[in-house]
Amino acid sequence: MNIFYALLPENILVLALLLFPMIEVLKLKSKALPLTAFLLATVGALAVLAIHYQQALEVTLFYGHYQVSPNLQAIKFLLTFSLLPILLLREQIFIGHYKYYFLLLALLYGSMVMISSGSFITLFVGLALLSIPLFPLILNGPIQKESSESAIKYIIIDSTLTALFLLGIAFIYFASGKMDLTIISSDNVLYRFGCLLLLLSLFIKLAIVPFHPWSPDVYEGCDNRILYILSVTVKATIVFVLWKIFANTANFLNYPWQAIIITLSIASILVGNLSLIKQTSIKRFFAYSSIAHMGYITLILVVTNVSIETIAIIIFAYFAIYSISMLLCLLPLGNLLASADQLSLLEQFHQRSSTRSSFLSFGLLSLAGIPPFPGFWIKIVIMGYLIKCDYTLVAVIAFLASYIGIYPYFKVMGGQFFGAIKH
Amino acid sequence: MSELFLILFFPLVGFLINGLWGSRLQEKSCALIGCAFPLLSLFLLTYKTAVSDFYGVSILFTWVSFENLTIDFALKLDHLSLLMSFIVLGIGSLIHIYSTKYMHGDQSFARYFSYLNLFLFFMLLLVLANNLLVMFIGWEGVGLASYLLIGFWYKENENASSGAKAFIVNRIGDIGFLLGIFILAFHFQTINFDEINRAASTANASATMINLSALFLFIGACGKSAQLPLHVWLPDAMTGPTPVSALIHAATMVTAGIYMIVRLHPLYMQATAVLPLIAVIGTLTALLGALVATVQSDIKRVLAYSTVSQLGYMFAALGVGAFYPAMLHLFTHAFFKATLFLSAGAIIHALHGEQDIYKMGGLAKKMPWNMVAFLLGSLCLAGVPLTSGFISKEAILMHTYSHSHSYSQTLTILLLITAALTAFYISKTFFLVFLPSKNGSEKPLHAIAFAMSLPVIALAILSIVVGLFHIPAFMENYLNLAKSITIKEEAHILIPALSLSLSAFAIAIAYLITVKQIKIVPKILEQKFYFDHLYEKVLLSTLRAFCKRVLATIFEVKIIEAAIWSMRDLVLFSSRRVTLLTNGQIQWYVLLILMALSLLMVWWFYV
Amino acid sequence: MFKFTLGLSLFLPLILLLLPSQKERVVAWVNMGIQLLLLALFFTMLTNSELCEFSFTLSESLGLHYHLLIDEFNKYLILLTALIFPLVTYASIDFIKTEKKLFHLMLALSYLLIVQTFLAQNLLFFYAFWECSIVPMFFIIGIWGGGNRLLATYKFVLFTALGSILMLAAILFLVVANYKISGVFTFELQPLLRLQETLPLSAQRWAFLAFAFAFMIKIPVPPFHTWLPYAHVEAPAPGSMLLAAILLKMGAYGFIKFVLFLFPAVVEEWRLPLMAIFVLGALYGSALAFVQNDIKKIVAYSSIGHMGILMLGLVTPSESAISGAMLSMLGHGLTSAALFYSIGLLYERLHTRDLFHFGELATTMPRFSLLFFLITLSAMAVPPTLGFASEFFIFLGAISYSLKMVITSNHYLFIAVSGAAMLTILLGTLYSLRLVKYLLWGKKSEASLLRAGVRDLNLGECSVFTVLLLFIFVLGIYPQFIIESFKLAIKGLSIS
Amino acid sequence: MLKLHLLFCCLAVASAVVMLLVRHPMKMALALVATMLNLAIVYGLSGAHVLAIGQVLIYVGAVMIFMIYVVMLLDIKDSSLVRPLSRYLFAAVVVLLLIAGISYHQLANTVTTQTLQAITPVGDMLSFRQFSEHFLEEYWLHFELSSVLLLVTTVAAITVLNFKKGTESL
Amino acid sequence: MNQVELLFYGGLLIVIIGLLGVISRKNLLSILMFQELSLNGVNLVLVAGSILHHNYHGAILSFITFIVTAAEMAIAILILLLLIKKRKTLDVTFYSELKG
Repeated sequence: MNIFYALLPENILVLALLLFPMIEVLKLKSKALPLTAFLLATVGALAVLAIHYQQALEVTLFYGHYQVSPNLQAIKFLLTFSLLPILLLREQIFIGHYKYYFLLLALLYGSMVMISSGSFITLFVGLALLSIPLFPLILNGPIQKESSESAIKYIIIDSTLTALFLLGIAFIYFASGKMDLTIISSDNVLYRFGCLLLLLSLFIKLAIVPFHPWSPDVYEGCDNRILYILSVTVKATIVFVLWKIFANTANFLNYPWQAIIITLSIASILVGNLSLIKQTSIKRFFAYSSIAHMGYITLILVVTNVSIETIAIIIFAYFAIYSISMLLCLLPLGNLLASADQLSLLEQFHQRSSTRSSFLSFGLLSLAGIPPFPGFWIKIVIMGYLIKCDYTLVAVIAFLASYIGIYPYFKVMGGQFFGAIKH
Repeated sequence: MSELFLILFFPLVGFLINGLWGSRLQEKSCALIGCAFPLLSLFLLTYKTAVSDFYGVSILFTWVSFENLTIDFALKLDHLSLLMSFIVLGIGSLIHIYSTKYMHGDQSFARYFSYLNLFLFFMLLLVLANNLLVMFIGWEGVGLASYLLIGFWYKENENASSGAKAFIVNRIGDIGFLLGIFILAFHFQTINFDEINRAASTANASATMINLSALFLFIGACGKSAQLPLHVWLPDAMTGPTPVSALIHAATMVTAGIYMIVRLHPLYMQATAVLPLIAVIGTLTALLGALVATVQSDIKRVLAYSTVSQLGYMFAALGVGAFYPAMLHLFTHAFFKATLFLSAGAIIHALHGEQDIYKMGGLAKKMPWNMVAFLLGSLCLAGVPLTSGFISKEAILMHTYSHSHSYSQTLTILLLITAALTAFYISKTFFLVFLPSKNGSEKPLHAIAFAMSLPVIALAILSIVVGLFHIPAFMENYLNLAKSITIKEEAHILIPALSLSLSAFAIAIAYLITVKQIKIVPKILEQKFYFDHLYEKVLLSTLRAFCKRVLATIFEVKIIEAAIWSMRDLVLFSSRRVTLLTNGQIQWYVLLILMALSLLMVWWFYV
Repeated sequence: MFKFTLGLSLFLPLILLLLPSQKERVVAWVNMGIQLLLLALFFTMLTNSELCEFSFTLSESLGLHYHLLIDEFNKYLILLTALIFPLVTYASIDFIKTEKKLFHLMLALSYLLIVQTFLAQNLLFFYAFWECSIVPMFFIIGIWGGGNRLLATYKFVLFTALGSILMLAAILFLVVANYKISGVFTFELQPLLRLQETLPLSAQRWAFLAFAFAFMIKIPVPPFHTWLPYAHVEAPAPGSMLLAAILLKMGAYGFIKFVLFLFPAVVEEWRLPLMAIFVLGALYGSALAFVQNDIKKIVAYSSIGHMGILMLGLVTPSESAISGAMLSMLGHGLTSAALFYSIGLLYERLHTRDLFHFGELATTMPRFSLLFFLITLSAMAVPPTLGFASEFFIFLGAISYSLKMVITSNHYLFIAVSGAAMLTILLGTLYSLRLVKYLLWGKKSEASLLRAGVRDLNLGECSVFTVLLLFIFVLGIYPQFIIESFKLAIKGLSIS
Repeated sequence: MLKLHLLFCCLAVASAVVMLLVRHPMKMALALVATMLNLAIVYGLSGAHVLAIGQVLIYVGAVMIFMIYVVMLLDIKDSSLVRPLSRYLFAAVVVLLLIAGISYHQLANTVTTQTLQAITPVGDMLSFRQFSEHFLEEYWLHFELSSVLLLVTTVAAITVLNFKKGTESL
Repeated sequence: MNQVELLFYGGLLIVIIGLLGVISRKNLLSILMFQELSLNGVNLVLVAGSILHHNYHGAILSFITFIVTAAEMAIAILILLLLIKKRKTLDVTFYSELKG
């Protein structure tokens, strides 16, 4: 019975997944049913997760393929909890229809599976479960021409990603014969090959610099809520997976790994902030800012002289704050972006509705990392730990790169009050 | 001791009353208040000196106290400052009475009297100061008051600019003064006069420090008393009302420099390197002042340049260490120069503002009293025997002659020449103004009120009286300043003889010239030795050009702004390059992934 | 008492937020009333001189203590802020026409942030409030500014942000170095002070550079000053009053607290270049002020000149120089606030800032010209004013220090530097007199827009001037009681 | 035994190359079917019968049929078919040759050393009974997960199908 | 050159051909086909691993890959159908409006 109990949150979601098609089958017409069902399922899952966390349930099931531990439950809690507020966005496209909630649940389920995966196989299936629901969600963006283009782009990138991910797993399996996440050691060339491919495929999903071009196009095409999901839930899961794979193999991160991760993340902060300046579309603006933010958090993977739990807490805090800032930015916009997606829409936004524009400016300021807002404190913590394992130069470069970002955030925020958002 | 502060603050009260409510009171009451307060402090001063000698230091409050230096706001009254305050208050009150009539009808009458009272307050502060800082506060305050008074009729632009010029040149001097104060404060850990004098004479004071501080204080004195390099502001200061020139640019303010050096004469006795410099500059200024005065056409400019040359005399005396003769000359000069200025004022007032001496003439009969006063003043200035000017000038010449230094002989010769020149130009002016001549204007003269001629006459009498009844001897032991020169015997006969003959010869030539109407004006003198040109065209315009072109444009825009804009362009350029990475082609993205993969592999395996 | 005042300043923006936005006058008067109350509270608190301290630990592991302390250095700066802000609010009542409530909100916000920056003893909170004080200023210049205000705001934000980012890196570096040595991860200033002995000099140099760079931008020391003229010309009158009077002092205050205390060895080692930079900056600023035609630019460049001299005072290790610098912080604050207020008044009446469009103000606006002349006196450092007192002490300290250097190690450069510094007095006189000449005296130039109907100052405006002038002259005549309180603070700097 | 393996592997690679060269999508689809069948035979030869059947049923049976169905819908004049090669071809060839070269150079010695010492007859380890026994005994969670995946795919397919711009009738 | 080595290099080669095909072809359908091909290549490597280490993980993973690829291809082809209906073309260069 304890398997069922250990997997209770996932099982609740599966139950909901099964029940949702019944709405179509039984042709139930009530509008509110899908939303209430979705909320029931998620709240139930959250409650169970909280209970697990309370009991500090620690168990590995299925011969190590599936782990459950307080940390992981807390992370799942964060992911589901950060998903709920986005539903407030009342956009007219496919709102209230059971398929939309079904796909959200599937996405959630996929991320839970990935989080608590013990072996590469569960990881692979979780990744599939995470990406497949996203295809139709992206397809149903505001402008049909753009969203179909971004959907096809997302699919092609995603299938190459699964190919590389599988190749990585194949190489590791070929070298070690075991599918366990924890047995990686870098003495053998095959391991290095496999880990390189694994790391890169996950970086593609995180849109770290050399692999980032797909994300602005996809963000531009898709709907506001999907933009939030793509940038917060999906990326949080991926970062936690990266943390699971690469953080606990302490000896693993010797010279070349740290250098690669540092260069890529610094490059992504730089590119993210640089390309913010010339942006005219709001969604692309958020895409590049999420690239820059991923750059920050990947830096934490390099910190070795600190216990793994602290890194998990930092990542947890980072994504909590990042989701709050994104919510502060997206909720005030509401259905403003339904039709056009130009930054110029924001001019004189303050005159139109002062409360919403102040929330938007709080969000932007915390994204930019201006002190009293949360975005700043988490950056300090990351940079502090970086300097603690004496990557001082890296921290300084990261600061300078984030400095470049201040101008675009201030420009957009100021634009609401001053009028013309020009360079 | 509190009466001393009372004396000091009466003019300030006058300034405040006139300044704040002056525009509401009508003219008569303003004049009353303006004159009352200086007279009040004058009576209080005389009453106190007569009743009980209340000499000594009185401290109001400590201005600042660091651990090695405490400066307090203190006043000190001794023979020297008593004498100076008598000059200041005496001549001041007379001029106040004079200007009640002179400024009659001017619509900012109250403002004029408030400025005058402010000037008296600062001058008293300067004179009664116990330490260099209080003196410096008076020093700057006097400069400020002169700026306000010179630029009093601010409607015309050049009045304001000449006021500004005076204040700027004074500030240059004041910077030197400040440096002197700092050096003294550093070396002697105090800036009170008597402590400095006592410490200077002790052995451990380092000669370089004394010389340096003496030099810088002298620069300050030059600025204030219009010596050679910094004398340009005095002639331009004539744009102010004439009583102002009389009070400030003849009697009181310009003498501040000499008073300061006499106050610190033990220090200067030690500063052996600086004294010759003072003497040389003094003589040169005297010579230059006299030369330029000869060619001036405006009566006030003539008197201004004569003040410059007389001050040169006093500095020459100080240079050779004859402190007492300098003070004596200062004392006498104050009176007769005030008379000359006031009578000149009366003349200008009478001729409805006409200031060019070549256009005046034949005033002897029309203004007899004025003529007498002007005559007496010019006699003193020329150094005719048994006038006070003669006594003080002779004293200075005798001291410079018997000063045991190689250059002192040449100095005496130069000073004698200047004495001759002084006699020449003052007599020329006298003859031109008062002797009947055809180009005099026939317009009816403006009536001279009694209140204007009374001070003129009083000052004339004073300037004669001061020289006669052995007042100089009484003053010598009263001030008991340090004496370092013993007069050579032959000087007693040689010097008076020489100066008398030269001045008589000069007066004769002057008479000849006025009769023949010969008007020769050498170019260099015309241009006042190109000093004005030097300051205006050369220094100021180059500074402005330098700042405008070099600093403002090249440095500010070209270098700093360009650097910032280039950084901005770099950022924008790189941001364009970066956004080009996403060119929409899905195959380009996959290619990018593979390229990154290959690069990382190369880095991984081969680096 | 201390907690109550801090609490009140904390809730000021909130109170304003709740007020209805139509009734602007109510908002203005409430804002001003509370600020006056705060001024009174601060004044009473500071005079009875019990050490006010308030600390609240946010997170022990990260060493984040919200620690506020009034010490000798920020005591008078707090008073200056408390004095200037009611005047700024009063000025803003008639200068700001649009969005009044938002402006008062911004003022209250910047009041809160500036007071917290001065009080913060914890390096991180200091940095946080330092960086956040940019935001209200960004809005003040941006929304109510003049012509190309956008360029000005962004230049201002980017310049100060760049400096503070480097400072943040230096703070983190110091804290972690302290953590490595003493095992305690804390942002508090006191433990970091002990760091001077242990940290190797090369590391100290880098940290010093980062800190000094950040403060030099804020003070505007010339190579990094180009944001100031833009910000001042474009800012509305209350905004530039606030900017000149208080924000520049934050840079100087930061320099004392975090550079002189943290890196005395490096300051000792690089004393000459630092003095040279500051003096050159002062000369550069005053020289440029001499050739500007826009009166606001003149005053802006003049404040660069004054701040350069102030910094010279800070760097020389003599007691008189440092107390002179502290005095000149107050002096310059008061004078520049008054100057910008007067320029604001002129701009509001004549809508021009070109120097040659004025003339003959003495007759048309006699009260204004009298007060304006008195203020320029203090700017020119004429004796009875505070400007003179502070510059006198600074130069006294500078000259006596350089003379000491000449005697002890016959190092002649110091004399050259402090001698050159004296020239700023001359330049100061030049540009102030030029300003006064074209504004007050002279005939109404034909280009002048001076219509007959220019009204002179009313009672309120005069009272603003009189308050400022009162402080300038009283402190100028009797600076002793301020210098007394600096005595023991300067002992902390352990200088001769 | 080895020679058969070699034969069918080369056939698979050959048909992959043919896929690259051929122009018309129908020919490409058929070449793909050929490679998949060859791979199925290789699986069969090496004993993984389940995989061979899976390959044939799932890949060739389901996916390829669907693809061929779409190929029929393509109109021949479509620009992507007239000039099929994209402009990144040359760059792609260079990069992939580089990757192949590096991986071969690095992997050559490690792979051979590893395979040499582990040559044991496969036996019926991967036969039907053994494989399914193990699959359902150790991996039944993944079996369930893939069933959930298929459910999600069907619903996703339905959402894509009745995709009409902005209407509720999803 | 034994059986496992052959499968391993064969698989790798097929993957590389697949990736090459993805980039070189302009037609979306051919891109999908080549991705399909690369996934098959990976399966081959997995089977080689499973044979080498004599355990089932590789084989089971390749079996699950069948399912996942089938799922993905299903949706991908459906979207292709949609594109054909809406945009009448499958040329990749036409699907590049979103840029910058």
